[in-house]
Amino acid sequence: MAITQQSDVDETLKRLAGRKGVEGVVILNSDGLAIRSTIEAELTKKYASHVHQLVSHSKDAISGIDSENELTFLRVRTKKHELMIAPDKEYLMIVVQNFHEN
Amino acid sequence: MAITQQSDVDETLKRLAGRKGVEGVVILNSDGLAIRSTIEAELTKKYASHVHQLVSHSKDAISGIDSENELTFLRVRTKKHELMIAPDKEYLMIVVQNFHEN
Amino acid sequence: EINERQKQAQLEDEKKQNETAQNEDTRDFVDSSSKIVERALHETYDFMKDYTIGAEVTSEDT
Amino acid sequence: EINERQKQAQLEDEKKQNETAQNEDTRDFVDSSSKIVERALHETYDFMKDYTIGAEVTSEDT
Repeated sequence: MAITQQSDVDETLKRLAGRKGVEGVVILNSDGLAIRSTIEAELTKKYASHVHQLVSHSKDAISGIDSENELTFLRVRTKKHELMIAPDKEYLMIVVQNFHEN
Repeated sequence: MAITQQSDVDETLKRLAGRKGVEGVVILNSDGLAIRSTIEAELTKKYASHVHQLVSHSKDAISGIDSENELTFLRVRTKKHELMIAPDKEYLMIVVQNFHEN
Repeated sequence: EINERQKQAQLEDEKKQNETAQNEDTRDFVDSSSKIVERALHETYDFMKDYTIGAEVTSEDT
Repeated sequence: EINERQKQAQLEDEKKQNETAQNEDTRDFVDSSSKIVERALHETYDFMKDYTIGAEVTSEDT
């Protein structure tokens, strides 16, 4: 989780991570590596590998149904929380939302 | 798309499919076969195979991150529409939502 | 011959019972999942509509 | 020797420019995606909370 001089990026992430119900925010690059994370390293790695793969599967599913369509956002609701996933060509944002506290 | 004598199930589906913004509803069984659908056969098949697989990948991802967690609901937002997916042990409901009309 | 017919009738009874149980399962699933979806439909869910034009989001709320 | 130093300086300039471009990409992405997420957070999204107790959903709305 290298922190560069982009204080504005980090401030935006910090603000997002501080919102009610938000447990953590992770940013992945196109290789599926976490370049920013507000959660602990071990868990960040798990999110990185599984969500990166899931987004790839989701993109495949969407273009498999309709080759002219495209994934824009993914919300994965689980027993424990909700993952909000914003994918992009270069990056991917994962927000873990603890809806029980909401 | 075998229609049995369950008029109440079909009525529920018809009502849901008739809601504003809903393009169609598909019910899959645990083998990934469409047992009900309000959309045309060819497209139903595509949804069936791709969504069935996507849900399986999503379940794997969630339990891969936390073995005690479980997928409950999936919303896949695309350029053209949104898929709402309600999974269960036995069945899976896919609702195609055309949000542009909403 | 009568035994054959009885057996046949019994098998059909079982088949019907299985179908009924399965139909009930389907109905239960469709009932609960359609309720979830109805609720989801009620959400505005237009949050991606105009984010490209830089619409502001207020910071404080529940 | 001077040429070497110039080359070195040029390489570092390019590296810096690349980093800056990448940082801008990251910032643009984080800005737009965090706005999307903020909007999503604003939704109630409690539609699964009590569907098991059979809460009714009204049928007509926008």
